Amino acid sequence: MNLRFEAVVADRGVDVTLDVADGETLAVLGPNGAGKSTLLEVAAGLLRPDRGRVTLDDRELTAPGTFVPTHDRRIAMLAQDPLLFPHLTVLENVAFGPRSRGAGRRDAHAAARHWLGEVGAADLADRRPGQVSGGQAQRVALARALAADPVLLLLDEPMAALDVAVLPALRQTLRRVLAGRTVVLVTHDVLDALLLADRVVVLEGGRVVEAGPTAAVLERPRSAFAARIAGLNLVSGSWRDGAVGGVRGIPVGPEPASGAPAVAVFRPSAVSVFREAPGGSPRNSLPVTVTDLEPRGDQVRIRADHLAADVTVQSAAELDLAPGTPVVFAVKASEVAVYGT
Amino acid sequence: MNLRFEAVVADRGVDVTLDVADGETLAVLGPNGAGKSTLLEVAAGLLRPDRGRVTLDDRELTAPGTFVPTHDRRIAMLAQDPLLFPHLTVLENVAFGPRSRGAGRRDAHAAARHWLGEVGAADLADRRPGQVSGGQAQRVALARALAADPVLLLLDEPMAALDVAVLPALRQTLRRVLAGRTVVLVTHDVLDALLLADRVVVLEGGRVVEAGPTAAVLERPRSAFAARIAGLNLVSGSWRDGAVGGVRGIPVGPEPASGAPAVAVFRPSAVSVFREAPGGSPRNSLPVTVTDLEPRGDQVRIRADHLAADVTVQSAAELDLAPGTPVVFAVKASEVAVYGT
Amino acid sequence: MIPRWLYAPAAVGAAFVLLPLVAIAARVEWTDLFDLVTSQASKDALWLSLRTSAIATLLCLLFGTPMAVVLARTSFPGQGVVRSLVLLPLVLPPVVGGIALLYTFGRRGLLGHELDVLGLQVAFSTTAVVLAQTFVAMPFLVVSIEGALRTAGQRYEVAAASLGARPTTVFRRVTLPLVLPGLVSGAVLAFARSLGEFGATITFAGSLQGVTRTLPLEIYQLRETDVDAAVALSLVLVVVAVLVIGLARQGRSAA
Amino acid sequence: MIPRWLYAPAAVGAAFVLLPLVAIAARVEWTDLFDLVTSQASKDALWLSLRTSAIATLLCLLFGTPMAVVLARTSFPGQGVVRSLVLLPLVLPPVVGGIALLYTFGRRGLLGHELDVLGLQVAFSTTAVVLAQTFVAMPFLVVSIEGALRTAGQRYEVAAASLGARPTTVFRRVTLPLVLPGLVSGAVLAFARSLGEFGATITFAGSLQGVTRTLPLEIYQLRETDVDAAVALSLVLVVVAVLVIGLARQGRSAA
Amino acid sequence: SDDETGGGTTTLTVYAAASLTSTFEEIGRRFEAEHDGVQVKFSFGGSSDLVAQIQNGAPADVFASADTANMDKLVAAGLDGGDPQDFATNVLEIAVPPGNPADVHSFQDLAGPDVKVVVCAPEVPCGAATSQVAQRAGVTVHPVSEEQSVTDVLGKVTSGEADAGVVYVTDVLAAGDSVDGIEFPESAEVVNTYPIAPVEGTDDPDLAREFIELVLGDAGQHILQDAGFGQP
Ligand SMILES: Nc1ncnc2c1ncn2[C@@H]1O[C@H](COP(=O)(O)OP(=O)(O)OP(=O)(O)O)[C@@H](O)[C@H]1O
Ligand SMILES: Nc1ncnc2c1ncn2[C@@H]1O[C@H](COP(=O)(O)OP(=O)(O)OP(=O)(O)O)[C@@H](O)[C@H]1O
Ligand SMILES: [Mg+2]
Ligand SMILES: [Mg+2]
Repeated sequence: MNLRFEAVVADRGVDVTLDVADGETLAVLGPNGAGKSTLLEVAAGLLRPDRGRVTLDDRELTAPGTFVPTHDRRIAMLAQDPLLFPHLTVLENVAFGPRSRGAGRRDAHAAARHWLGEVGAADLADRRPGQVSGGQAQRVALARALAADPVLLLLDEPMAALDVAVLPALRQTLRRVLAGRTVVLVTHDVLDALLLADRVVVLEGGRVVEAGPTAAVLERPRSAFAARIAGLNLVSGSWRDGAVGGVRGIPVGPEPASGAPAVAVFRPSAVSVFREAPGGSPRNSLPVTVTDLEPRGDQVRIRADHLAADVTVQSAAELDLAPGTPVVFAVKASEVAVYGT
Repeated sequence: MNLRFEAVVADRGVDVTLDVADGETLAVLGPNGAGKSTLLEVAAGLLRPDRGRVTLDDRELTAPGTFVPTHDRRIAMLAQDPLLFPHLTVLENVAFGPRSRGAGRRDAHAAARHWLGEVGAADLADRRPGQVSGGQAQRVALARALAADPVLLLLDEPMAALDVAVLPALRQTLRRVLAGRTVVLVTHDVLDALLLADRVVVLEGGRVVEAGPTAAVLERPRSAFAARIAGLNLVSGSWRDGAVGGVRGIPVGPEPASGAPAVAVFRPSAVSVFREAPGGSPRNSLPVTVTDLEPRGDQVRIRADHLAADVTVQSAAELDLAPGTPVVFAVKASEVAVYGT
Repeated sequence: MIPRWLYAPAAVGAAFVLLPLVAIAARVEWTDLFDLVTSQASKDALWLSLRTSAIATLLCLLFGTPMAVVLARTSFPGQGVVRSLVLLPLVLPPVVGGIALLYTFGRRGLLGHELDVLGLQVAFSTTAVVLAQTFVAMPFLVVSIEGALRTAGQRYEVAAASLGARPTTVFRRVTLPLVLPGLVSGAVLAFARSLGEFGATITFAGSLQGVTRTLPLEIYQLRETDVDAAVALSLVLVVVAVLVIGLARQGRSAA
Repeated sequence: MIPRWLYAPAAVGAAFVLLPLVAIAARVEWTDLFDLVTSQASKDALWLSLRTSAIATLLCLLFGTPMAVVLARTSFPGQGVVRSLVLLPLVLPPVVGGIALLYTFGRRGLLGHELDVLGLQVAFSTTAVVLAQTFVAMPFLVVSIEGALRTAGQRYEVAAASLGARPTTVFRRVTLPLVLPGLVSGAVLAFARSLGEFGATITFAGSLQGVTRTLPLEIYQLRETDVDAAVALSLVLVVVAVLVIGLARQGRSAA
Repeated sequence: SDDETGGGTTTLTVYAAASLTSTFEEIGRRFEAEHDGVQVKFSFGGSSDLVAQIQNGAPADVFASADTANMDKLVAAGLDGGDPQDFATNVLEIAVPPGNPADVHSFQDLAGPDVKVVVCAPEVPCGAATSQVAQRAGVTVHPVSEEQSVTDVLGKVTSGEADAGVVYVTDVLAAGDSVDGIEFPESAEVVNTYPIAPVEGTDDPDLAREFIELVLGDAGQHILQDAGFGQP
């Protein structure tokens, strides 16, 4: 199913146009309040946009004069709140979708058990929703959405409350079940986007600020948000004298015209960190102030202003860094990729 | 404030004893359903344990014959559900704690504005809870808990729904406000534990399976869960002939007695991955099946059974890996640390 | 968890409601009660009351639940007016309600001719008792269920719809079970109100033993000759009501 | 979102409740109505009804809300029995309720002596009207609010307590605002029931113009001589009730 | 209308004023004893209510009214199935709680400032009679309540709430020990008359007539007089 989406919700400041190809998984990224949930609500027919059109293949779902009700859209939605029906057991909750689509009790329960197993919640089948933990409830809700066998699946941060121990297994399940399905996945986790999504859309302030194949967006982020989640550094400005905003780099693709807007992108691991500016060799030297330190395994990511550098734990210790410490980020121009925007 | 905690909740299979020193932040880690939220509920006086005792300094909060009501404990709790009061504005929600403790309207509002600013939600002050996004609501709830100025702060996955763009700023805020406070922080995010917590407790199946200073637990994890979130590989078994469960390694600290239980721990980056077992050199060779691939920046983490290996994207591409591919993990014995347990 | 001082007004309120019941019970000649209760007239009246109240409650559920759903879940112009009007039997003195029913279903009423053609004589029959009870009890049910629907919100219904459940399925498998507590208390209220109904019944249905003389009418009649007996018989009503309310609560908490 | 077929029974139900009102309205001589309504007796009765019903509603709120909270938020042995008993005035025929009040607050009642000592003479006074109305209206309020409290759950109250709010603060700033819809509909029900109260009033308080003769009593009295006038006057009651219900809904949705 | 209930019994439905409840029930039992397979069912109530019900199609065979005004309404509506006949009279009496706490001995005493008197409202028959008596006696009574029915007046007196109430002599008798009656001479000037008539459209006019005959006959009159009713 091919989703064409176009909607304006004025009072939430949302104005989004996007397409999802048949069988494609689209990840929607963006900061809190960007309009991600609103987008899903419009697609699911829970919210009538002020203007807009939602089309699934040739079927108009939302259009001027047309509004297909939610239950007829064959769109399943899993929102941030699991909303398990409190009067049904976990098993009956998951069997709800199949039963609603006409399956017999026995078949529906079999399907429900299958999906509960897939999300690692088989042992909860006979509990009431009030008797499971927050993460367990979210897993059950995921099973319930999957069991409904929709043609378009809308997932709103499905894994935010799940523990890391089940995440890989669940991601695998999702990969398998999302393959060949048309899916819109709202997520804060760049790993989900990388592993599950074919394409990525980044929303900011209710508008699409970036869109493209996952790898391309994360490797060539143009928006600060995308750069942030991709773990890449991004400096935007205009291209002048071989530099963007004072950062020298190598243009990728056609060289931007002088004065044209461009972004410079470089990996945190390409950044060297000094307490004082190093002399001599031809580097970009960016004086910054440390704002945050994030251990990452045997590395530490040093965030400073809007940039990041990855150094070893030993180096970090030797540099005696703490938030507020002034440092110099140095990066070789050959490590900096420049894109026209 | 020094928290001493000891509780049995039989019908949830929870039996936990732990201490939090004055001014210390304790991170509680563990899989879904491990009993983390239950622990917080008992501490907050929302649940009477079947047996147990909760003491804050010398004040018995929960004990046989004693049960101090929640509001008198000076314990603030932020649960997974933000539960903003729907009839109050965001500002009034945050001002609720100060006002309840007797502050005047003006002071309470000033405090509320301050904390809203700290969590980056100042512009939401006049909205109703129904008009903010999921992540925004959680941020406001965090501000509300902080504004209540408790002597013990209980946080249950406070940042699960927050976007990555605000996380570093918020972590910094938390670091600042948690410093000197007594805090129990339930989290799924090992970064939170690393950055915010002095000590870590790992729960599994309702019991404490590991406890200790954060760095120690994450560097020397004894439980599978801790190892998993620390990103380290862990093989447990008995120590025999210089190997634990078939993995040779170097004992750290006193060498375990032969046949005594021990764990072997090694970093994923120390693992080399082959399609076929390499001949000759003295390595541990572990035949495994790939279960998952997780890109991490310019690396890919390959999960196979319960182990993980980090390789470059190029190597992963050359190896042509996919879930289900049989591979061999090889790791030099000198890279494997062995601890008696 | 509740403020301690709340117990004081609660106790005063409870005493205010319970003392009169105690006062009644204290006056009853318990020895006479047995004869009274087992008299044919009392048994007829009790049985008639139970039957008609049960049917009236059923009618209220059948027609009142949809009304509550329409009021709570849709919006149409004039909805506020309709809601107020539907609640009117609450405020109408029951005797006037009885007159209104006569004006509608009586021989000379609005629908009298139509009913006559169909060979239906509604007034002064057991049917009239049921109609009178339904009329006065309906608002109780509607108010209870509408309140429950509003408090429950639509989030679960939305979730069900997104799983592909059509409105009827959502209604049956999500809405109704969710508001079951409201439904039960609405039904209990409606049953209780039907059981106690007097004014509309006597006006619209008359008071004929075994046909239209329900327990309250029997009590009223007894009061003409023997106040103490009337009071004693009303204790029977009280016991029946307590049993019904108790059973409903039980059933509800078991569900 | 609601099943289409639900509209059919809803419409039948609405018609059943509305037709009798139409039938009444159709019979009223509108020209006479004005004279009738502006007669001193009617104005006295209306004014008395409004005053007493308002006070009764207030008393219900003051004592009924705490009862509802105690029933919904605590558990004690015999709670089920207390709940059933508190609901009894619903099912007690109002006349018996009036007798019970006489047995309690009357000169020779349970508390008669105590009240006498205090110099309080309840019977035949406006106070008696208010007590009778409070007695019959109380269960409506308690049921509505208890239902709302149960549906709302305790999660927000727990959150408030963990922010350091003592039970009184929680009650005032969280519980009450959360159940405001239930509170308003309970108050509307109680007011409506008070406004329509007849049997207990006449039995307990008597009927004297300006003192105890409320609108329903005036209507009943008028009915002896002129049924049409009585029906016309009851329309006034209906209009007042609609206004009150309408205003309450408005105020509630504005809040 | 005749109801066929069970084993071929015939039902006679009698609508009678509430004040006739116990006497008519006794007469009914006697009638059933005399007529095999006949069951008498009563509907008691205020006379004006009963007329309104009959006008709206209530299935009455016989109507016994507590005053002539309501019987006239039935006749005016053309629903009488035969001429109404007077079968009893009733006069007013003062009812006081046992022991007569307010020391009431005459109708004039009712005007005393400390006496709590309840009467019927002028709109109902007993109230109309009371105000006529008061007028003739030249006494202005300030009642604490004007009740809707005799039963309500009696209720206030039996409960001790009122010091005195003006009701019918039959009501005082029926109330037994719970009230004392005080006769007063002015009552003779306002005598209330009870008429009875078959109802138009009855399925069994003969049975209706036979019932009326029983009421008018010696047996019926005896029962009525035992209860304090006078002879018309
Ligand atoms: N019911 C509502 N009424 C008015 N405004 C709303 C409502 N719900 C959300 N908003 C606002 O609309 C904007 C978009 O919200 P939305 O819920 O779509 O964000 P989101 O991208 O899903 O955020 P999050 O990551 O926090 O869930 C936000 O500014 C939010 O405050
Ligand atoms: N109200 C309840 N009644 C009975 N059992 C419950 C209840 N709530 C939770 N449980 C069970 O108790 C155990 C511990 O639950 P708890 O909520 O403490 O887990 P958790 O560690 O917080 O998990 P999560 O990470 O998913 O939030 C689980 O097995 C859960 O299913
Ligand atoms: Mg959202
Ligand atoms: Mg939890």
